Amino acid sequence: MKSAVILFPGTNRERDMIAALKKVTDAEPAIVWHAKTALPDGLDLIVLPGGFSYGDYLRAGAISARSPIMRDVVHRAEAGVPVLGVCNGFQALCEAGLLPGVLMRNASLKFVCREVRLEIVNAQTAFTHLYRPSQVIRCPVAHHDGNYFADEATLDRLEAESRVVFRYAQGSNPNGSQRDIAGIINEAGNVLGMMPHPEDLTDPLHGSTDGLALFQSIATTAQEKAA
Amino acid sequence: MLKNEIAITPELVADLGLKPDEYQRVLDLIGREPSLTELGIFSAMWNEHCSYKSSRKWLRTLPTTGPRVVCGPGENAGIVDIGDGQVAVFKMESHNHPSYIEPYQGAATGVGGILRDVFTMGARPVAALNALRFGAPDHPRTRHLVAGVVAGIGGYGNSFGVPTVGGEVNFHPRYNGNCLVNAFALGIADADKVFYSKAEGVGLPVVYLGAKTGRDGVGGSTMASAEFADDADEKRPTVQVGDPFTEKRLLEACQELMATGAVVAIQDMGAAGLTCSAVEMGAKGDLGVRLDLDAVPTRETGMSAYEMMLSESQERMLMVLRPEKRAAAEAVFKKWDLDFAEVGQTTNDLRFHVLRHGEEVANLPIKELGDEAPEYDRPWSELQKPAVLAADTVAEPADYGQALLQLIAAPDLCSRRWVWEQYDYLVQGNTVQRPGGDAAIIRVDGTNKGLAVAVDVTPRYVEADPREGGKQAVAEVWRNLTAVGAEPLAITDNLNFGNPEKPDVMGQLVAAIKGIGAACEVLAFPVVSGNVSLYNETSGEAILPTPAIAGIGLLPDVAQNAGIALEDDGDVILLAGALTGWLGQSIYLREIAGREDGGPPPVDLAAEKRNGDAIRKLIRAGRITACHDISDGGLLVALAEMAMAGERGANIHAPEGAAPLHALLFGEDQGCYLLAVAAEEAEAVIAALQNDDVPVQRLGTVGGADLVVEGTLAVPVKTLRTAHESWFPAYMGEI
Amino acid sequence: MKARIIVTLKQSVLDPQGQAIEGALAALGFDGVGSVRQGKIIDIELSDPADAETRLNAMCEKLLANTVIEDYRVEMVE
Amino acid sequence: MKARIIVTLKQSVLDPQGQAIEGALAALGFDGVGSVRQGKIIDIELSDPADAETRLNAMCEKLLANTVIEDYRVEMVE
Ligand SMILES: Nc1ncnc2c1ncn2[C@@H]1O[C@H](COP(=O)(O)OP(=O)(O)O)[C@@H](O)[C@H]1O
Ligand SMILES: [Mg+2]
Repeated sequence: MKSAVILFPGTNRERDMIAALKKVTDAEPAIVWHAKTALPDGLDLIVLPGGFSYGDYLRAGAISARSPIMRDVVHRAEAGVPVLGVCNGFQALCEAGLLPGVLMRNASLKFVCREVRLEIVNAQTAFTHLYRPSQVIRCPVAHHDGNYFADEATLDRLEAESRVVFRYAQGSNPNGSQRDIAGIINEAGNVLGMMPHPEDLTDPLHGSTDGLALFQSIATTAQEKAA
Repeated sequence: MLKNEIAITPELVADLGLKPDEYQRVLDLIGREPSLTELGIFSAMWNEHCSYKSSRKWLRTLPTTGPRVVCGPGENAGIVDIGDGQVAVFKMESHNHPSYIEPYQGAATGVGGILRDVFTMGARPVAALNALRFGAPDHPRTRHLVAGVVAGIGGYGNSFGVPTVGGEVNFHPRYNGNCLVNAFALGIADADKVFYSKAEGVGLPVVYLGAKTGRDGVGGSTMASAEFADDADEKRPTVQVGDPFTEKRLLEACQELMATGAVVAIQDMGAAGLTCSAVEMGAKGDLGVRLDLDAVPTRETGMSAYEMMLSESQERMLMVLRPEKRAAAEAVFKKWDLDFAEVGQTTNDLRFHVLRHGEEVANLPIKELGDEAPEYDRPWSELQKPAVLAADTVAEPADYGQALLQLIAAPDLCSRRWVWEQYDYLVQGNTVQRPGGDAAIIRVDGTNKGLAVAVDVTPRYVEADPREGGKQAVAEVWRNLTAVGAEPLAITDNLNFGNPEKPDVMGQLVAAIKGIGAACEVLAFPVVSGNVSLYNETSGEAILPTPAIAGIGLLPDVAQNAGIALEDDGDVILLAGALTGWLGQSIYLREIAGREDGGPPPVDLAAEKRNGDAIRKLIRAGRITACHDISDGGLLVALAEMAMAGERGANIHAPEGAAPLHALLFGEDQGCYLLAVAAEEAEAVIAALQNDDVPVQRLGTVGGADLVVEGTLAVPVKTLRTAHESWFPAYMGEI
Repeated sequence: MKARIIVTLKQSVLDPQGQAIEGALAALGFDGVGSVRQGKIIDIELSDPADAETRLNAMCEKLLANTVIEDYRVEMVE
Repeated sequence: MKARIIVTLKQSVLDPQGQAIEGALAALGFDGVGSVRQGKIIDIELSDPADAETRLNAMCEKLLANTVIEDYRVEMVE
């Protein structure tokens, strides 16, 4: 599987992400600097990792969403290449218009780092098909702006179209996110954004390897496509 | 603009913090009256912070060498060998005063400063700790300080991308007027890619990197008063504001730059930024330095030489570069969108020349600026040892269950979850033990090794008996590292005290250093870096003496570690170490009996070492399922913490010992550990401990939903958890 | 020349910061505080006054405001 | 009644946020943008107009502005 990890100034979870990708795909992802204008060819996955791109100044993900490389990310996404945005990556995908809504400041106004119970609401996406439907895993979150907001019509539509992929299990919502939304997918099913960090749940030393299934789902989808 | 040729009056000298005899020293040294800029340079180099003039004599007595020590005190951070060609680089530093003035920015820039100390040496920061002391919870300023400091530490560290994995929080009225914010950072580097501040070579470019210079922190004294400034408002001293985004770019740029081989010497700009960094690089390398301030990138207009030399703007570095690599270096910094400016050269005349608008505003002997700094042997008084408190003079609690609940819900013992959840303790993906245990563990990236980190001091012990308290702080760190299975390697200290001009306070400092030194010696746990923060006093009242000690330990196989959580029902609970029921200065005494007296628990360093070495062996052999040392609150609190962490109960009988039951359960004896071991291993583990001369007794078993001491108390673990977890959020007004 | 851009959350959008301030003011004993909403201002200096308004509006549309949730207004200061 | 409170960073205080915005505007091709500084506004509704100005100033001093690094101004909107 050929993947690329986009690096913005202020990105800080790229190492975690690269380690997880290497573990599952046995290949080094390409690291692509935000100021570049083109991604490598033949990608099976584009990842926007977590961190504080541009310090999260102005709005989380706002400035990075307007980086030169993002034109090509949008272009590839439209062509069907899977795109995964985690945490700051999710925020940037929303700011770039690839996903609806926006991630606002946590309701507590505080940064929160904790393990939440995360429900896999849609286990039929290219990113989640190796999970069981309604499976609940313990997954860490670490963010200041994870409070998902969209208007009611958009939320209704997301739910009707099974595009809410991850939800904080009852009593586990760490940020005030509407309808407990933790991750959503685009209409075409190839762009996923999520606040929790599956990449920090991929080694027995992390306390659990429940995050691996996400990367394995992507990898097997890529293999099937190639076959 | 402040003019350089301003008259030097005694008031001005005093304003800049120089004593009359110190000023005389300046006159003798340079043989003329200094310019304003020169006076500023002296005041910066000779203040307590840079020169350690009150503490140096005593710091020299600390053990600083050992087989693993690569670089001891004197550089930006200490360095120890962790095998396989890798080194650990670490240091701790205080940002007390700025945090009291503006808690968010004060704490944030404290974190920024310590991270810079570590990555200046070529290491990538991999873990951070913070040791915090606040005033009484009901003091009007405390809540505001707690909220701001914690948010500031998180705000900086989270954005920068270093996991903040542990620390300490204490409350005591003696910190009402002076909170303490001590920040620690640990980095890892390849042993052959470490960078130092010593410049080498004449005529090489001195380059300024990072953020622009503003008036941040200039004139912490009353410098800006009307008689100097035409426009007082413009010159008002300002709070330093941290920019973790710039710092993160500075880290990445430095790492790229260091890989190019362009760097001869590097020094971050901390306190009195340009002054200290330039002087240090030159003096260490036996070179002169010439700085042209017109080339320094500034963010404000009309800055004088004085202001530029004393600015404490953050996220800046000074480097000496190989001229042939200058272009490559510049390209790296442009890529990361950081300022890059050649601001001077190294010279062979051993002088420090500073130019502004083409005029030489300072010309000083560079070595003497550091070497000739005053050093004091301040008078100090031998402090009286408090009388030992007999345990049987302290009443037994009416209800043991209630007493335990009250203790674990007390401000000093309750869960710090509210704090650490605001810190990203997972970023980088190497966190193996999170906050909440005895020490945090991070895996050394790409290896099987682990590093454990912990920070400790018990200020009430130090107050009662500074020597024992200093010893105890080192021993507790050593023990906390041991309790997770690590081999303790070395420490960094952060000595927070009051006014050293008072013999009592100086006596505390001297005795604490003696205690620290004694413990380091016996435990083979050298001091490789440190920081001293004095004058923590308000209206004549000093803080509790607080020599915070942070240590690191090595786990050759990171998977062989122990946590505090009880993991399996049926496991046997053992107590290792000698229990005497020491109630003097205990939390029980303060919270339940309402007294703060007696001497602190003595540390038997030989027993400490013997017990710890034996337990580490067992952990590494995979024979222990949980381990927790006994500290604040005593045995029962330690067991409750193990039960809460594992979300399961335990059933023990009263421990054996010569003291009354409440003293055995709540006494704070040193050198003791609670262990959980599989039932079938119990006999063998007991035998192994006995074989190593470690006192050991079987206390009971793991299981059930309650914490039970037979015949004494039975409390549901859920009830314990609720009590333990509630205080902080309730105090912060969240529930 | 100088301009001030005022970015406010749309009425329909929840404002966690505003709510928190409201709660904190009440806790401090300030009575009769109704809705509190927080927004931001961005002060910009422009070297060239030509087309300032148009350019500032473009800046808002492209970056300074997220028009999914925010409204903006451009004010010329001098 | 309604009031608007405008909180800005003091002139000499570093504004990393404003700097990042400045850089981003330049990268997006907006020329001639000099210094950018960010601040915030807080819109408050008061049920009782009596002493509004005094009370709002007190709110700023106690909570809304960090007077160590920020200045504030109170404006009555209606
Ligand atoms: N300021 C803080 N930041 C992060 N973690 C903290 C902080 N204060 C305390 N902790 C964590 O809470 C736990 C309990 O702290 P403490 O009671 O001081 O432990 P010990 O008695 O073992 O030294 C430790 O894991 C410690 O790292
Ligand atoms: Mg401990």
